[in-house]
Amino acid sequence: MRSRTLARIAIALPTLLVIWAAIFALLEAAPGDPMAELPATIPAEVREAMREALGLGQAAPLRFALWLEQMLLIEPAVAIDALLGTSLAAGEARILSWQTRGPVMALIAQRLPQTLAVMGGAYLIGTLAAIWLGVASARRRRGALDRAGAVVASLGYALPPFFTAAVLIYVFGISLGWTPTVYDTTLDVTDWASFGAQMRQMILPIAVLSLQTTAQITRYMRAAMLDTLERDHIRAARAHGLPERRVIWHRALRNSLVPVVPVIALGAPQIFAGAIITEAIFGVNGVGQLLVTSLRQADLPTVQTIAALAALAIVLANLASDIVLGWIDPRLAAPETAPRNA
Amino acid sequence: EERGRDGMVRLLYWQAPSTLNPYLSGGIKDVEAASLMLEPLARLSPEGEMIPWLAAEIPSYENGGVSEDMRSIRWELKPGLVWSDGSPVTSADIAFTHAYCTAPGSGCAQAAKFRDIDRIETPDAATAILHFTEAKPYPYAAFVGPQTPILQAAQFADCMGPKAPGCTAQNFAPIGTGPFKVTEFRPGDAARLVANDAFRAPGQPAFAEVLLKGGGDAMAAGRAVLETGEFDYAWNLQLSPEILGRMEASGRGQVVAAFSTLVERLAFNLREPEAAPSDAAPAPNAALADVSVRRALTLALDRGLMAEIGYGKTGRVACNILPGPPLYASDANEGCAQQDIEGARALLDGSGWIDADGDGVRERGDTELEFVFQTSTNAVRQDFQALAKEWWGQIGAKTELRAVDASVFFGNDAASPDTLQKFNADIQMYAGASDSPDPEAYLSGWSCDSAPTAENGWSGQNVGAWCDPAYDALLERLSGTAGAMDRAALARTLNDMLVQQYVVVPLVDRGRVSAHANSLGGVRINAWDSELWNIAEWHRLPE
Amino acid sequence: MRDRGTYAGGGLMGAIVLFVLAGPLLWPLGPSEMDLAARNAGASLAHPLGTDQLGRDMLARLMAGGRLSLATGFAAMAVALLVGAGVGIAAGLSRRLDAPLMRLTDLFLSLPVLPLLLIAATLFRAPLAARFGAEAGLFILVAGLIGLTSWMAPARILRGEVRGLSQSDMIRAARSTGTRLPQMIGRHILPAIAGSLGVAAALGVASAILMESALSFLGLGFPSDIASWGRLLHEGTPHLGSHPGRALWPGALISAVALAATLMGDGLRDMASGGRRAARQARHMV
Amino acid sequence: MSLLDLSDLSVLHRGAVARAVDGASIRLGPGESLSLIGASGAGKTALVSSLLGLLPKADIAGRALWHGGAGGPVDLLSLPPRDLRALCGREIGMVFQDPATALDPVMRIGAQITEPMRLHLGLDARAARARVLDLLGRIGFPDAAAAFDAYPHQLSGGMRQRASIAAALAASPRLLIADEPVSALDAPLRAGILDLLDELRRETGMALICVTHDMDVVRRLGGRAAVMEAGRIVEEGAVRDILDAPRHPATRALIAATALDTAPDGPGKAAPLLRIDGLSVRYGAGPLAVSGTDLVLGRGETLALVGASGSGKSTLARAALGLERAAEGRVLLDGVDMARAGGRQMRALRARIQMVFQDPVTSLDPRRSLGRQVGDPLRNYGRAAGRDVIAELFAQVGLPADLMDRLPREVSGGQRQRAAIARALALGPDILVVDEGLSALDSVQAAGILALLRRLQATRGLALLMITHDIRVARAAAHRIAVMEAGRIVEEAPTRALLAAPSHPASAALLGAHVAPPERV
Ligand SMILES: Nc1ncnc2c1ncn2[C@@H]1O[C@H](COP(=O)(O)OP(=O)(O)OP(=O)(O)O)[C@@H](O)[C@H]1O
Ligand SMILES: Nc1ncnc2c1ncn2[C@@H]1O[C@H](COP(=O)(O)OP(=O)(O)OP(=O)(O)O)[C@@H](O)[C@H]1O
Ligand SMILES: [Mg+2]
Ligand SMILES: [Mg+2]
Repeated sequence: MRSRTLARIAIALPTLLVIWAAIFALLEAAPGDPMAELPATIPAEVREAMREALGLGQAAPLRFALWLEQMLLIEPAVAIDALLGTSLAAGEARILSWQTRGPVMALIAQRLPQTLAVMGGAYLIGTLAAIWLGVASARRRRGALDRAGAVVASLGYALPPFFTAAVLIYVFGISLGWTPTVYDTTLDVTDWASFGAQMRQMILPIAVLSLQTTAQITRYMRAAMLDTLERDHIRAARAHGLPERRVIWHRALRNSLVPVVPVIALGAPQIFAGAIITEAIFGVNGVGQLLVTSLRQADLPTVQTIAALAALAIVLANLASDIVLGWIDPRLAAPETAPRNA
Repeated sequence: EERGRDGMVRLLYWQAPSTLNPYLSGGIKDVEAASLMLEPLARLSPEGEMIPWLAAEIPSYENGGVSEDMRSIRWELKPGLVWSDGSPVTSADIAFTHAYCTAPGSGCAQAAKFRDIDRIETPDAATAILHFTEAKPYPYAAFVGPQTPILQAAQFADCMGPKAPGCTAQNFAPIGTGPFKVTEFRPGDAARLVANDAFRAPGQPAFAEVLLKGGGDAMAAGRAVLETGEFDYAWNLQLSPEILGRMEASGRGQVVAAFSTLVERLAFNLREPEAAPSDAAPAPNAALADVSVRRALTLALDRGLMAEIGYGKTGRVACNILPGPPLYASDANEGCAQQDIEGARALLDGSGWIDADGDGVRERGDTELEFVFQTSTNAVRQDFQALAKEWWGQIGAKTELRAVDASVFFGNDAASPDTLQKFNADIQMYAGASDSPDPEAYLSGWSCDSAPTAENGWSGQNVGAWCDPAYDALLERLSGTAGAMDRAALARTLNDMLVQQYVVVPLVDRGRVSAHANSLGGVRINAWDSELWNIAEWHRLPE
Repeated sequence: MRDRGTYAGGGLMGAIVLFVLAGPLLWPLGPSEMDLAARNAGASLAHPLGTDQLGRDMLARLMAGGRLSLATGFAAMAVALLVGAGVGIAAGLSRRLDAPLMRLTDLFLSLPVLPLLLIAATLFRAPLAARFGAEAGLFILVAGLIGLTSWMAPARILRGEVRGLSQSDMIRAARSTGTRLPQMIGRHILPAIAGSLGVAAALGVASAILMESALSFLGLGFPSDIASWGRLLHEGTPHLGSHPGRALWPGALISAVALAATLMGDGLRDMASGGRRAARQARHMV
Repeated sequence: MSLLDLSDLSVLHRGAVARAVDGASIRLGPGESLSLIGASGAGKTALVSSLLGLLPKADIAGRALWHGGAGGPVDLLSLPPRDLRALCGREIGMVFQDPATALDPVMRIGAQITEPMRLHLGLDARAARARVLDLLGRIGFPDAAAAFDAYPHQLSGGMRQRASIAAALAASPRLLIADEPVSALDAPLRAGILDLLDELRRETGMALICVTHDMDVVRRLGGRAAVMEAGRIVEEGAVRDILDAPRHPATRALIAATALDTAPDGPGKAAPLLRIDGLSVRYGAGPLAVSGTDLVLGRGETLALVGASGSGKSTLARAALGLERAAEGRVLLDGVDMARAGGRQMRALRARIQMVFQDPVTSLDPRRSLGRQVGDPLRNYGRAAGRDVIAELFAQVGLPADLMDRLPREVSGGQRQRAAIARALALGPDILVVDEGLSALDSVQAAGILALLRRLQATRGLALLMITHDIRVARAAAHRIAVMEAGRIVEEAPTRALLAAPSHPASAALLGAHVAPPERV
């Protein structure tokens, strides 16, 4: 088991490199120009000089190699320096954003807290709610709750965040005035009042995001739960006198998490990568918002770095999902037993 | 009155500044944010007139500040100026700023403004003489306006050339002479500033703190000022007039607009068929070569309605491609707001464009009046597209609409077929402006050699590839003419050539639109300079 | 009795399809006819759902947009599900293909969507238009692009389920009786994963409808004068305060499609799990 | 004083035409044992399942008074689910007919057994573990700790059945309902478990209702017996009376069929059809489940593979079909190496060797009707699979044609078993591997199937590899017997020779436990 996990991690690393290279190639090939935002009156030769200064004169493979070195060696060294006060990375060139000309990692570090708070909170709430709702709908199949769940889920995944956010802002931000409409990233939580302010500004984006999360996961949960509840071992567990709560939340839940874990893992990287539209609407300047603005301005180093970290999160999440799946259902972790000619 | 008496002012720049050094970014948002700290020698007033700022007065021929041969200009600093760290501002800082921006490898975004400066002479601490490499009839490019403020030599001395971008600490907190100084800057997110104790005007600024917040979108920004009152000032509210009107109606704030030269326009693709960007891209419709077709298409537009639908009070019908400053605006094209469908039809009938085959589309010979009309994706532009399609349909021309993502359309990526410069369509719509009150640079964008071609890497502003030697000759004259009146006359003639030959169709003169809370006093929105140009005078109004 | 949900889903879907297909035959106004005098009008006899900022009738636009949205929604969902289920099943059944396919999935999940779409559109727009004609080419492009960017979730979800199945006696028994791969999938695997498949399909339709509008904002979707529901919703959202109908109607329609698809997906699952069929059969025999 | 008072119980499955149980009445006292016997599909499972509310979709009528509780008698059939649940496991334990599906696939065996025990007896984790380990040992797991930590799929069929029994016994119920509890077990284990049940009955006063079709088991359990036919209890009385003087024709048929005649002599030196050379199979990193076995099966020959539970019989069979990857060795079918055969060749080979899996429930697709599944092999090879063809296959194994449209979970255990056999026969294979194929069948059915196989052998030269724990079946059917122990074939000889003089202790143990005269109570 452990060696298999290690083997997976070993294969994840080259995968990641390939993905990073693919992202780089993609960004290279995509249309876009870091100078596009500049006034049209800036003459071509000035633009050219600015491009040179960004390092765009070098060949693409060379730039990728440089980025890779910075990503794998220099940035970790900088992080270690920051933590331990060493000076491993002194004087080394870090990955610099083309927009801000500052280190990309510093930008990401600035953005991560709000993304983690909002996305993480929303994802946690959304997932838990989804599991509860999915299980409850499956138990009382075709009951009122199941029907209501179907409607809520349909609304949740049919209504895009830009719409739900607008409605919530309109109702709670403008009409009732209960919540701020712009997220204040400079707010420091120091006392109860500022804590309250923080909660108030988080609640709407979290509501929007968790509605989406819930909508998507709950249906999978319900379907899986329905399948499980029809199985004989659930019948057996009941015959052994386990209380229904335990049968459902322990025996059946674990069995039905198999198809749901990948769904949860699919969305989890957003906790780090941010939810682009929701962040934009509420002005939660998280990683997602950084990614969009960087994309809009063709700030390739920033985009590449965020995409690379997101890829890392995705690969890790999927790895975790595989490991968790193997742990939930040992048959999935079982080594090769199927012969050829399958 | 006491400095900092009014507490905090909250500004919402939904496109958040990503650096505070305007030399490393030409983006307006960055330039505006930097103008809280960094100041130039002279600014432009909301009317487009130069006003001395750090300079004691505006140098001119009359006062001898500009030399007879137009090859040098002499600036005198106001006496007693100090940086926010207390050290004096000297002419060395001016010379340094020039050196900083022209140092090779820095990628200075404002290099064009310094281009013709040969050297800067600093006879004394208050005087800087700019010597040009050639005669400059309009010598006010450098150090005028928010793009080229003065940097503190002491702070940026180690940031020359290739080292410029890496000087994060400096770029994110430049020391300036302006009313505020930075305490915290999070690029792309927020900046906090406090009043500059060393600011030269007593009792200014009225605010002790500035919160400059970014993020969200124009809608959220408008809402936060006009509807919920969370912020005092919101910048660049490109929203539909109904929405702005509705927001304003909630009574917390007001929408303000200012006009300069930003004109939404149509360009016709006049490229020769063989000069199409690539084999795959079809050649533009040859019908456009007929000026009467261009004119008919123009007549069919109801520009008044367009301005009203798209911009409301923040836009006005543009009959000139150069609508300002007032002296430069031609009055030869009045009445363009009037739609004339009948006239357009008659014009087409008269020049042989008729619908012979009865398919509802006029043609002459093999050429059908069928056009591909492209622009960037943007709600207003799509509405304009729909309107034009409708009206052109009424005069017997068929239109296929295309919208391209703005970052691609304006991206000028040589590899993409969908850029403004490649002009892979027959008609396109975009906005352009002169970034200086002097229109020479702007108007030279229609010279023959500024047509984008494969050879010049698809750069140049003459996207329609219109070419008229007479226009080029006039431009030549403009570049040798000094004196505002003469220059203005020439500029008007050039403008009229463009408009009357229907090379471009100016549609709407777009204002800069912002909003401020009713409690915020002293705001004078300025489209020629930074909107924050007079923030030192802003103050809280009593309830 | 137990089929009420499925019937309700089918009925709802039928009503929506009828609305978008037959509606335009009955309603005199076209989706791009402008009534510039009646811009931003509220509900009236002439315009029961009001008009937009150019005076176009909202009802007509909803009907016309619905055709586009439904067609793309279903086509794109089908593409995504076909690719996703294909990859998921292949990875679940074959140990050898599992790792490469899942890494490919990771790759696609990791690629930033926006540049990917921009490139794909630049590469394929012209060839597709040349091959299938402008409109069909665009349709294929849009459905393909949406499919291309949304097959990964079904793939990963189904793979886990199939992997579990592939270890079962049931599949062993099927294999030993000479069941070929296509039959294996059709008879045993698809019915077993019908639950997740139904959910993925329902989700897929709704998200494809929304995604189409996102594409058109990038200039990659259909031209702006054809308004899909997603686009109408997007355009209407800022007017929530003054003309809520402009956003609520398209929003309600998209949600209704999603709900109908969800209910039908539930029915699909029931059918696959066999309970209903057998029961009916038994009743027939009485 | 009675413990359970069942009167006039009827069960009608949803959608079914006939009642599965039709007016059954039973009375049971503490410490008493009741064997429920009857033909496959007679309604035995339906009867016992209805008691614990396990048939939520069926119409159930009648009364089942339970006197075990402190507060007077309660009617199990009308008890609120919550109260019924409290009774289940603690007072009434249940062993399911299909042990494979009754175990939670994602939980370790130990945890599954411990959970209800801790719940009902309020034990702490350590005490519960000790108790379960003890129970597992008593129930015949030599390595109880390994079994405790195993997942169901890692166990052999017999092991799973025993784990199920352990789970039912965990909380020391006052009544144990066991549906075919020992059908998959070899003789020594079976004896051990019956002893254990006896012991519990005597020590704790546990009452027992045991569904079985094995008359030896009935005799061994003693007490009373009830015979079911078509949902009715047709005869009831002391075991001795029933077995020795059956009155009802159904009873007589069941008992008569147990006396299987012995196998004819082998076909002599037939050409080897299936040849297994030095085959080894390993699961993951575990020990070899099958190690270096050689086996030859000739045309028209029947080879019985016997061996203790978990000795590797099923594994060997699956490997013979190419369903398990061989770590070493080869399987030659008609001289062709299965592992090397190309796709087309492999398909052709597959049609020639078919298998009846040990567990009919898991080997049938729960979502496909029996008729379709029996027809699937034919469809796979492009042969006609109309309803008439399938009806014929059904008839061959004694299944009524109206079960064609039922799903596997809608028929009885024996009916599922027969459907699985029909499926394996559909292609008319040359070799049939039957893994405990008769264990779920009553004696009449089993005899019928045996007769069928023998007929096929005679007419078509079918070669049979029968895996069984029932020496009588081996004796009745096989020309040769191979004995497996711990993954190896330890002895192989013609049936008569081996039965007369087993040379390996393992064989002797298997035989011995059986040959010993059944204890009479
Ligand atoms: N869910 C169901 N729906 C319809 N009929 C069913 C269902 N379950 C069982 N039956 C039928 O009810 C009858 C009794 O089934 P039951 O399982 O009680 O038989 P059994 O006596 O246990 O037989 P076996 O010894 O084969 O297990 C059978 O004819 C069977 O086909
Ligand atoms: N999937 C598996 N993973 C790990 N171990 C397994 C697996 N399947 C079987 N085993 C182990 O392999 C050994 C042989 O199992 P097998 O099923 O072949 O036994 P068997 O002889 O058929 O027993 P029974 O008569 O009880 O069915 C057992 O110890 C069992 O625990
Ligand atoms: Mg039974
Ligand atoms: Mg076995």
